[in-house]
Amino acid sequence: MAMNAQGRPSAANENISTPMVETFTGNRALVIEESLIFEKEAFAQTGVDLPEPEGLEDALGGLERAEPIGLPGLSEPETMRHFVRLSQKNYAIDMGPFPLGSCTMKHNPRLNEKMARLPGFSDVHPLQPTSTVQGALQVVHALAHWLKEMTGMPAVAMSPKAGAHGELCGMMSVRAAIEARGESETRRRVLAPESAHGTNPATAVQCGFTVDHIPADETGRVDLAALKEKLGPDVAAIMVTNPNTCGLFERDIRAIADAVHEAGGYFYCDGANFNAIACKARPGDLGVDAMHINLHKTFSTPHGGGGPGSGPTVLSAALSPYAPVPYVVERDGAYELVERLDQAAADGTHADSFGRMTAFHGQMGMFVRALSYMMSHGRDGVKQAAEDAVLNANYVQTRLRAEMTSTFDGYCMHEALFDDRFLKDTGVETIDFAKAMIDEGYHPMTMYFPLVVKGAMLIEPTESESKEELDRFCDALLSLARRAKSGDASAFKASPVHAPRRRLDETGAARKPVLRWRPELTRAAAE
Amino acid sequence: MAMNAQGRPSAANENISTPMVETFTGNRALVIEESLIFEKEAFAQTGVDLPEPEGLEDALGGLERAEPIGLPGLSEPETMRHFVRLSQKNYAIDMGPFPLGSCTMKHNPRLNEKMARLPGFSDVHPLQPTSTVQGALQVVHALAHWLKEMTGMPAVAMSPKAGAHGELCGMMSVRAAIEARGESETRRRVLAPESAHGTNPATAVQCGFTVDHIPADETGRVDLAALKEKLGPDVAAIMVTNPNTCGLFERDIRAIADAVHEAGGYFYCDGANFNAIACKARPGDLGVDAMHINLHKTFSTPHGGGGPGSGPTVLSAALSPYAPVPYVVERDGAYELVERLDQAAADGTHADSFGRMTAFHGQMGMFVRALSYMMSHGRDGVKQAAEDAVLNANYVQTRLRAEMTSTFDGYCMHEALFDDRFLKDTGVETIDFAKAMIDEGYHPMTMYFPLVVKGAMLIEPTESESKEELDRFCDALLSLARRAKSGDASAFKASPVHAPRRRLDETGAARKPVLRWRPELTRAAAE
Amino acid sequence: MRYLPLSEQDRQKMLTVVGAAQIDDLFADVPSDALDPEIDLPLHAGELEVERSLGSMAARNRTAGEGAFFLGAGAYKHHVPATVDHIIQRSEFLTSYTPYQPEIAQGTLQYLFEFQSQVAALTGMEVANASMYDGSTACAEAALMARRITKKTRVVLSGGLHPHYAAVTRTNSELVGDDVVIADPDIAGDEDIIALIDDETSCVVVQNPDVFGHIRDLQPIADAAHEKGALLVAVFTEAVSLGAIKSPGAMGADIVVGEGQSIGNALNFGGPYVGLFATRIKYLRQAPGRLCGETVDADGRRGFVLTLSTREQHIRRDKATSNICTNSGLCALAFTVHMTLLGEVGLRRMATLNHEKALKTARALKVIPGVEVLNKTFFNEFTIRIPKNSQTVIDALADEGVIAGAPGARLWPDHPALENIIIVAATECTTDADINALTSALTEELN
Amino acid sequence: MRYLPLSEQDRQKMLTVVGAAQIDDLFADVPSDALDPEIDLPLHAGELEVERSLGSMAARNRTAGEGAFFLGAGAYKHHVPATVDHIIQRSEFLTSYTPYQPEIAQGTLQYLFEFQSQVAALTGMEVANASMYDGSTACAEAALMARRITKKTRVVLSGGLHPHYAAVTRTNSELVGDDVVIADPDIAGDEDIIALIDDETSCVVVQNPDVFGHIRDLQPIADAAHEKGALLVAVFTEAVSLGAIKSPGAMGADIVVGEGQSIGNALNFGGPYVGLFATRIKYLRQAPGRLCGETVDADGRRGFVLTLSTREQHIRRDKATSNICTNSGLCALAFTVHMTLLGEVGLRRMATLNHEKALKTARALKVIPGVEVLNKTFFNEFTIRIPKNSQTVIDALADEGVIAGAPGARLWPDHPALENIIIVAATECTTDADINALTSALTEELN
Ligand SMILES: Cc1ncc(COP(=O)(O)O)c(C=O)c1O
Ligand SMILES: Cc1ncc(COP(=O)(O)O)c(C=O)c1O
Repeated sequence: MAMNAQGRPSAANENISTPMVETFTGNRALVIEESLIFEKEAFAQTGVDLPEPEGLEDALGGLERAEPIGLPGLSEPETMRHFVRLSQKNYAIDMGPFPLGSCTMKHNPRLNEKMARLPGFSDVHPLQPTSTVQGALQVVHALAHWLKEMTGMPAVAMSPKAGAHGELCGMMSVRAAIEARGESETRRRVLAPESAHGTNPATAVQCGFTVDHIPADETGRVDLAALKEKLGPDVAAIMVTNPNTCGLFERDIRAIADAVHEAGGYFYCDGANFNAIACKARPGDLGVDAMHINLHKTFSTPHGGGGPGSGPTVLSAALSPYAPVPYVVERDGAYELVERLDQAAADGTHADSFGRMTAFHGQMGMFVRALSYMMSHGRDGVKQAAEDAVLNANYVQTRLRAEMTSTFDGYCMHEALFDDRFLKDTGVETIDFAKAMIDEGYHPMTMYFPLVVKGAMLIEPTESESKEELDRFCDALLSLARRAKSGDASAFKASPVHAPRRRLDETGAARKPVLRWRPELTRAAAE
Repeated sequence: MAMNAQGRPSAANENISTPMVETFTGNRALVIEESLIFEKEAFAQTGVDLPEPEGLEDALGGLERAEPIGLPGLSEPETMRHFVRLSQKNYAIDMGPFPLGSCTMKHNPRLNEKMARLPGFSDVHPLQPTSTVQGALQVVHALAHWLKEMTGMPAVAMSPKAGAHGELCGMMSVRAAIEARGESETRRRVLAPESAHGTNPATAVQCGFTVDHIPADETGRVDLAALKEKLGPDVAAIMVTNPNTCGLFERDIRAIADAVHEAGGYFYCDGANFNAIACKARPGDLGVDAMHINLHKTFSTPHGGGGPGSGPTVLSAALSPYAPVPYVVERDGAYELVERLDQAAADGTHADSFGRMTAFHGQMGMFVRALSYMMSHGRDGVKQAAEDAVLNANYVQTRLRAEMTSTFDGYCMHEALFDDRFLKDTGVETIDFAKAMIDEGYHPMTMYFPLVVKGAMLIEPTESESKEELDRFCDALLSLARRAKSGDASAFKASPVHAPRRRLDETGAARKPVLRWRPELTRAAAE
Repeated sequence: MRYLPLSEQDRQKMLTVVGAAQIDDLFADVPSDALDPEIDLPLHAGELEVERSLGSMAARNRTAGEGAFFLGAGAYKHHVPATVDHIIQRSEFLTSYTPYQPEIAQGTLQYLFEFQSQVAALTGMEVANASMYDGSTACAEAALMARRITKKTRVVLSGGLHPHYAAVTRTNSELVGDDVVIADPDIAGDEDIIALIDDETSCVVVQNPDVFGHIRDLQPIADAAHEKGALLVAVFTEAVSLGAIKSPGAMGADIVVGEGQSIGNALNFGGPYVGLFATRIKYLRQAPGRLCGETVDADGRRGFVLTLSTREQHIRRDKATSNICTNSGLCALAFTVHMTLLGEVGLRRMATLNHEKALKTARALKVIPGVEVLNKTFFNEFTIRIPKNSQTVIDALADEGVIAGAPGARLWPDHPALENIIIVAATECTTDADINALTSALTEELN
Repeated sequence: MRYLPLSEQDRQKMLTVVGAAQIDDLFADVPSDALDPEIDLPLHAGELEVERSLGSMAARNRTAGEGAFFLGAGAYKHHVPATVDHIIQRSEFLTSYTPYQPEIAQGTLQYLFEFQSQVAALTGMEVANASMYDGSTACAEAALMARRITKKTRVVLSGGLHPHYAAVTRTNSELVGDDVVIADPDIAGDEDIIALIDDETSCVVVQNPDVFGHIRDLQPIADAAHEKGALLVAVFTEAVSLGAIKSPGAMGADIVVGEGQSIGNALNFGGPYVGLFATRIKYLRQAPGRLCGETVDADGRRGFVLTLSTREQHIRRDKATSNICTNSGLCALAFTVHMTLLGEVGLRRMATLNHEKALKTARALKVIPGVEVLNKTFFNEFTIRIPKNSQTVIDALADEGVIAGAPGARLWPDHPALENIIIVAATECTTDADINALTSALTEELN
């Protein structure tokens, strides 16, 4: 059965007709319907002007592409309009709160975009002679320095392309370390809480490990005693998110680290929630061996509707020898790029590198943005941001507790976790509540994650929200909660009604997948 | 009584309640309500980080500003959100057709924006030594060359800031020429058709002339015979728009020019509609003495919600001596800027310059954009654009004649003129029809202009619209016309219902003008 | 051609629908011998080609950000936050027309209302309009407005008014038969403009800080003008100065006009800029330009519309207060966004920084042998006298990579007395290195 | 701090509401000795200061657009229309999250559907996913997918596969216990990869054009692979080549992966790029990454959603087909916008221009004494052999302002045989002047 992103079914069977005034065009003033580029009968058009080829004799060896490709082309005005109209069907941070727990949707400064577009950064090739890219290498080196300082870790691998790739980097280092110890056959088990993000178990398996669960205690944290039970000579590592996915700081983090180290395992910390503690506390002081940092969360690079991200991974002294190539080293003012394993071995810093994770040197475009953000904020600003993020989350948690049921008592860190107990017997489910938020002008919070909490609603406002904005947000949610309790379930089931689309049939989408414009038509049209 | 932009009352008295589902926030999903920056209680905030002043002793002579100013400051995320939310309440070319007759709302290429932002153009000061701005002067000179070639006129004044300013430039030249002839006391009358754009008579008066009307014939054009009647030794000039504001080409243009010249007057041609004939016909071949060109219409520089524009004005040999300073001359590869009247006199090209119209040298930012457009299109593209613009207008005119009444028979040029006869006895007025278009996702056409046509609807699609887009547009208008005739007037009176706002009370706005946020509050808040 | 959506097939189909055999049937009214002339211009070109040729022109200009730069005199090099340029490029702002259909133009209308409110607060006046072309044309319009209000025909311009502003105002006022008196420039800053005001005077136009940088107390001038039934038109070319100096409104001005480029807008070699225009409510109906006002919609929700258009050309035609139509909308947006980021706190700090940079520059210059700083008071711009022709020195320094300021010889060609002065401006962008570059180059040049 | 909306008063008020005395009450769970460590990093800075320091770093890099540039080998210098960069900077695209709430993410979802459709058409495959990180990681995922499908554990990599791609694929496949065979690079283009395929082989991975530029007929390899129950994974690093060369789908590939940077994306010193991933419907449920599918909403209107997420980590966790979560969404948008502008007509012409520039470059190089062009066939990239160490020559030419290509010595440090080869790429941006600069500099260097 199809699931929505948060692991809950969403069929559009509640066919409550909209009270909207119909129009001939189907448009609603500024909400304009837009067809697919493939439906515009434009297979003979183009929106670029290129010079006439000279008609030289080719050297394609008789393998030229004869058959039509089936790619529509639109003039520039049509193209602009097509994508502008599409964009207007999206919600975005620049429009309002985007309180997705665990996603850290914070403000994306445009200065970052401007800096990343300096030709000196954007128009540089990764394989240019290093003498011609000293400034680019300087950026990588400077960012690495900021990350190491902020985390208190001795090394950082810059090439991972996103958080999950950073997890891969960290766990590959663990795997390499264990192999170096000759224990690769015996140490196969990785422990992770059930509340972990899906990428954690998926990563462990991709590194050839098996996954076993760490039980949680009633306060939403790792159950230290139970963890110790689970530890043993077959445990390669634990993967713990801190602050964890319930928005809580793992109080026993040092004891956890000690226990794991005692058992001969490594401590992988999922750093997706680093925004809560950046410049407030350093993983390096807490016994962590590896942690990825989502630059697209903590350090303000835009999510871009799903990516690109960047996941530099800091490593402890124990794991740093296994870090991937390439990496940048500075020797009296000059920056060098270490790409070769023999160089690495000689160079010493990452003597037993496990190899290469990606072509080239990582997400340079994101590095520039993150560095621009860090320089702008400085250590004082980053710390203030962490404090404001935590304060905002607690403010929302406190205000919403008036009508909603929060899962754990006490303060939270950067995100506030609620469950669906307050909706009991209302006929309204978490997903209905979330969809009703859409009509009110808000993006829903993360739903049904972490999986350990029934009907979870995980709210992360980040530091980018003003008090005024948070108050409006809380007022709206409290009103919805009251309406739900007043027994107006049908309104929730029908929602959203004001969005460009009402609820979509995800079950149907998965049952008969249509994943591209009908190829037969493409071909026909192209011929 | 207040008038709407096209000279018709628009009171919001038809208080038909919307059938919309109410929300607690007043937002409707992606349509988000936004308060004024002044209402955010942010008089002590700022969204910029500036270094600490050193605290030097000032040299302000005791005139420092002590009292609070009352300017709110918002953090960067709040600022971004504020203006993004506002922007989403606008319609724009990039969203769909903007068929405002006489306004030439065509595609604005982003290449132009990119070029105008090259630091070499945007970060250059108008008073730099000319040796340091040769490239900037080259742009002015190159654009002037394109304009003279396309119009077949010997001279062009580049400094006018918009079309109306160009009219001023042209009529000032006329005034100067007449003074040079010693007739400034006698030649005081300027003739213009009633169909003329308001800027024409306003400009004439600003130049110290009086305005008299040129009668039109039943085909919507200047009545040549009647014009000759009106001509005389007291006539300084005629101001005729060609193609005219009914979207028709003045067939007798040469006869008109001859008649005026015979009478000792000059022929000012309003070039706002030049898009219809650019590279198809040259005003210089038709007897024109002066014509402004709206770069923000014909040459694709963006309207920007009301400006900035640019109105270079081409001049005949008879008027070119009186052109304003400054202007650019090229002497063997080097560009010079003639700013002084004595230089101009010596230089000879504009020996009797009437002086200066503006500080500095005109709308450089617009020059770059227009030149970028011209180079991209080339003479062939500009001509094709004129042909497509005229074809699109005729296509729309032909299709809409099925249900709507077009004012004149035969072909039109770049815009199609309709009137409200097809709405007779329906209870629906031109303005109601236009507002209903808004719900259908379209910006209305120009209404109630030209004034000579009752309930005028002037539709200018421009060459930027695809056939597909025009067909959708026509289908929508034809459906509305049929609905109007079917007697569904109340729906029209109630429209728009889907827009961010319904009809606004313009009458009330003018009766008790509120033109700024309440100052007393500003002051209070600031204190 | 990439900007043209119609395909050849489309054109044929459409010609058939309109019943024309070929396109030129639609151009039948054009004299046939004038149709399709030979035009000696290039054919269309791709983006890459256009970028290369315009790029090469851009590369021939020395940018303000490139090194030591002390040129002001009506346009100023300030830092504009990236947010500003991002917002003004949003399709919904950039590619919309004048907000004549308020139901789908609230974005433009609300920022215009905010712009008017900011300008009114900044100038200390009661109302402001939705912008003019630039400071100089706003100045000319102010003189014409004063004429309409006072029904008098003599315009008195201070010698401290930017010479371009004076020239533009004269051109326009003389057209309607006014006589225009321009006081002699007083570089020492002791101009006695009051003496020139008489009973025929419609207005006296005074810039503050004046073009030489002197800061003036406008109150006495306002009082004198009012006594004679004339209006005081206060002018500024550096909007940032209003963050440090007493507002013209507080010093009795009746109309305040100025250049808004400094806030949110780039130098752009002189344009587009944004003219600020503010006045007192009692004079409102004589004001030129667009006005945005608050109102309600059919559901009673607050909204904004263009209002009092009975003053404007499109309604009142030959009785209009001005012929202006298109104004500087998008530049006004840039102004509003930047000012929203600054707020009072940021503007005041920015002003202080500008003043301090100028103080340091003046301090560094006045010790150079031969250089005389003429100002007792100034904001971020002041005047020096040197023993050589200013244009010659400016050009020489430019070759050394230093843009030293605005030469009197260029701004006042017919005032030999001003031949040897340079107007020097500093802003928050000025660095100590810039100041050193200037002083050493000038020292060099002068001995 | 300009990014933080809370004022000090706000913070105080909010602390009161949450019932905390000071902010650190909220951090009580953090070991107190670890709280608020000394951190040796700079304090916050203004935009101007940040622009200056990052600007000076940028100024230290030689840009591709600056002069003669013939470097490809996995990343290519193409012209990207201004429209592309404008659209991807729209707030609604740039600052939105993964489209998990389809009702307010149709913009992202529809372009992803269009992207998938374009990629499928371009590769000649039945389905494509919503993007991977880049070509190299897509290649590694393809090998893992082949393993899941065939249940075999031997991965055969062509010697013509980009060495970085080979390294990444090996790293990942070996982790799950596969054995990875990499054929020796055959610079002449006569590699017999078929000989390496056996019954244990899960897939054979072949790049076309290969890293040396040779164009290969994949059909025989596909047939041989299928015979042994192995899959053919076809790889490309230059997406533009698909506008000229027979599609991998038409030559029997089972999985097609490649780098999409060439369309719509800048060089960016190596990232972010966009990995393209396409396959046959029958293998769909083993595919990694997000998929966007068509459906209807409650009113029956067409809409799009992320679908088949049961393959993905957030649902299937340790049974997921991959751990990928964030992908290259915005780069995919850039690809889609540029491809929409190009269309088939534009893409084919762009490809022809690229090929012709390469033909001219090869023609000019092969007459240089000591230079040997090794390719019989190529698209926009080919390989030359020179009598000197390639890295040395490349560095020397760089000092002359010419970026001549990718040195074999750098890409294959452990293959002395490849020490003297250079991989030379040309694109539509290459000019005759560039070619002349290259030939004269190289001639110079070689004698
Ligand atoms: C807790 C956690 N871990 C890991 C990830 C994966 O990061 P990415 O999406 O950058 O691969 C995420 C992001 O959703 C996350 O929230
Ligand atoms: C016919 C006509 N003339 C003159 C003008 C004035 O041009 P601008 O708005 O650029 O001052 C316009 C623009 O609306 C116009 O349509």
